[in-house]
Amino acid sequence: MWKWLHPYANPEVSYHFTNKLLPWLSALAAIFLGIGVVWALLFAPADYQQGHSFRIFYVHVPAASLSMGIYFAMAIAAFSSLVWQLKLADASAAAMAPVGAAFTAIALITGAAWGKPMWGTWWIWDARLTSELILLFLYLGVIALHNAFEDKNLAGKAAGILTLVGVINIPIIKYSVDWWNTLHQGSTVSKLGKPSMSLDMLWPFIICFIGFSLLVAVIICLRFRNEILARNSIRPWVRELVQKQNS
Amino acid sequence: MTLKAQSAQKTETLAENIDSSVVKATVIDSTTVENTVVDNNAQSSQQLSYRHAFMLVLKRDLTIAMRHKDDIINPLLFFVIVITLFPLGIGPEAETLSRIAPGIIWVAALLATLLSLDRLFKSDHIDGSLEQMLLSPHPIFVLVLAKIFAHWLITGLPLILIAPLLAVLLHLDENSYTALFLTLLLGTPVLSLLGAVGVALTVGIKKGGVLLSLLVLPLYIPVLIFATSAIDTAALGLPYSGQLAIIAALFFGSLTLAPFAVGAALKVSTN
Amino acid sequence: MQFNSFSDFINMGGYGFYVWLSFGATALILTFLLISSKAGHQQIINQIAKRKQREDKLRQARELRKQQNEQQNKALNEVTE
Amino acid sequence: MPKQTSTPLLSAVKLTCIREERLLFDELSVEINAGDIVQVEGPNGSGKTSLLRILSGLSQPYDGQVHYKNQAIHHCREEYQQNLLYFGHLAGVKGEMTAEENLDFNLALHGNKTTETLAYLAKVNLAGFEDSLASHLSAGQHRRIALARLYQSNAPIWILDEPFTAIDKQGVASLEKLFSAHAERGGCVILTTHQDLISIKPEQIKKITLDYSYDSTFD
Repeated sequence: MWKWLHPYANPEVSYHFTNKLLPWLSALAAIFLGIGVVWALLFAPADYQQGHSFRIFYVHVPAASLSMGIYFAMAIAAFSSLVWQLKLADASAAAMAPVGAAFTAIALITGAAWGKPMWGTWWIWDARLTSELILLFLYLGVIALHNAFEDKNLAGKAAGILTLVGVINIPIIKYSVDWWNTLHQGSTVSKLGKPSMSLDMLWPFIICFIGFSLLVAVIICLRFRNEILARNSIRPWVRELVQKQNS
Repeated sequence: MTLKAQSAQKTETLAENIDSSVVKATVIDSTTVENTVVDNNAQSSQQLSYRHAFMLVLKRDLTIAMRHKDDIINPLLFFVIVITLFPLGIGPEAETLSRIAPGIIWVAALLATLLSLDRLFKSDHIDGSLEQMLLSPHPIFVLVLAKIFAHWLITGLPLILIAPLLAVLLHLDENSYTALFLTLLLGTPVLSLLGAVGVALTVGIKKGGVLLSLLVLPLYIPVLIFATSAIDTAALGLPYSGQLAIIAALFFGSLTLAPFAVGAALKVSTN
Repeated sequence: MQFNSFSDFINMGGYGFYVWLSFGATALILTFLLISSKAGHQQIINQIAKRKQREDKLRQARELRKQQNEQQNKALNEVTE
Repeated sequence: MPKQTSTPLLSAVKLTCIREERLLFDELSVEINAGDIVQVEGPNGSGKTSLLRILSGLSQPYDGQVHYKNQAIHHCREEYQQNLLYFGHLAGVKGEMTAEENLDFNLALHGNKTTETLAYLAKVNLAGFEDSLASHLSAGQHRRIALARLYQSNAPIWILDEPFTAIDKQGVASLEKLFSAHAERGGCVILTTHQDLISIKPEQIKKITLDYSYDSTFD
């Protein structure tokens, strides 16, 4: 049943496959992001309540959902690496962690920048921002654990276990923070929310979202490629490749 | 997988060395003896049930802790000192203190547990007894559970016992004492269980202490939120069974899942 | 087009600072990530190349030592004969 | 149980081990039968300890498998570990417990009887030290406490990493005697040592030589 997967489980094949995929992905990402950002900044209508500050939404929401999505993807990779001993899944999980952390940071920064004009303060212990902050800690934990081991294989396994523990905890943390937030909400705060969007807001949003997702794919591919090389540095094919590159 | 194909072509002297040393079946008269040895052994080991193994490790860990009393006292002292620092930093007004008391007690409990976690596997890892435990014929989760239970008895239980005293210092609302006791009773085992996963992951790392807090503290957040809210709710005279039920759920969830994660992590760390 | 002039566009109806901060920070972080990931490739290749050189040197040294040993042995044998 | 002389007790199948991006051994295959005494040889850092740890199941090889009676050990972990005694670099002796308590725990943990603990301690020259805390004893005495388990163990597979370190001459001799007896009973001993085995005849000893003559590449 898993036989068809076999060629892709070969590091050399995946390396070259990733190399071939990269230009196409990059081009697509550039096109979508270009259109999306220009549309979001120039052509999308201003929100009737939030005015032009609403344009932050086109970055904040994709970043926030991608930061969550990348963690789940990482958990799936960690699971397959631990259960089926797929060494490449390990490499892909290692490639994803910094990307996820970066998007979490973006979600936090844009969230704060959006919050300032809306709430009058840079930081508010809003449920979504708080869970995003905790998610950042989880990411940083995985990355730190990864760096703490010298052996990349062991590092991958340890980080994988932590990722799985984290992924079980994320829904619990999210729920508890939401609950905590409603409990402690003193003054009425206008939440960062999705007002019912009109179509001319929805379209640029979708395109931005696709653009960011493609960019994530591009960066993960770039890092995945590096991880494969680093983990297979003693293989003859890597040695040949290095010689070719350096001559 | 690919390694075989590639390296097979390039097998070198080492492989030849090994081939020459491959030990082929030498028929020995005593093979029958060997079989009986194995059978006997299998039977004698079976007699040691899960419960025996659990009690064995628990007794050992408690014995060690009793002969090393600083390990029990130091985290407790830390807990007390941290809590006395807060009134000094914030001011002695009873109202403010009683407002923040649940949070302070629980945060201090988290930190005290974190401080004591290191001992859970570290010394066993350094002197090699952890390897022996992993190689024993018992399922790892039984041994791990015994160790975590011992850790809770040594650190969590004293914390629960001393907490009311500190609650007095912080002017905790009188209605909240039962809630404080119950949340600590249900919550501190969760701290030990989740913490064990973090320690198991970092036990092989030289400077794992700081890393441990980064790994473990985010996982403690739900316990902190529900425990403090239960105490707050109790102060208002409202029922807090909902929060307690959630902490209980967290306890049972981590009780069933954490030992397996710890086992897997220990295998990685001792690799 | 939602804006009448370029300065309007920069101003974003008074929210310019926040909007440009968000987009700027995002662009900065993502560019940094992209460039560092791309540069990582060459870095790793260089590392591997360096290691290979080191290993080659080690191997040569070992062979040299082997040859010297053999010559010494020969010399010794001749002397004893 | 049918008599299966052809089944090796323990076999390594195409083991590959990579540590710190160095290839220690590649496609190593060994069969170890009942009655064998196997000595793993090689210079420092050649992967002797790694090999023993992989055989015991503590470490996972980069590639390849270890089989116990033709069954991969991760499929029969509990059965394998019932039949295994591993003795590593570290003695696994707790300083807070007495010699007797240490040995008792070690025996009980592996499902052995603990009735004759004192006798075994006497056999490793520790009579009179039963009640001393292990932290008051020397490194050599720690190792002897751990090795005392060998006298009780009825596990057929013994994997011993440098068992003679910090053991005096007399101790070494009696350990060697123990190994021969164990092999004759139908067990097997896999060990590393820097000393030569004296009282065991060379023809009885199978040797595995690890030599990192080629370092980190496959070519």
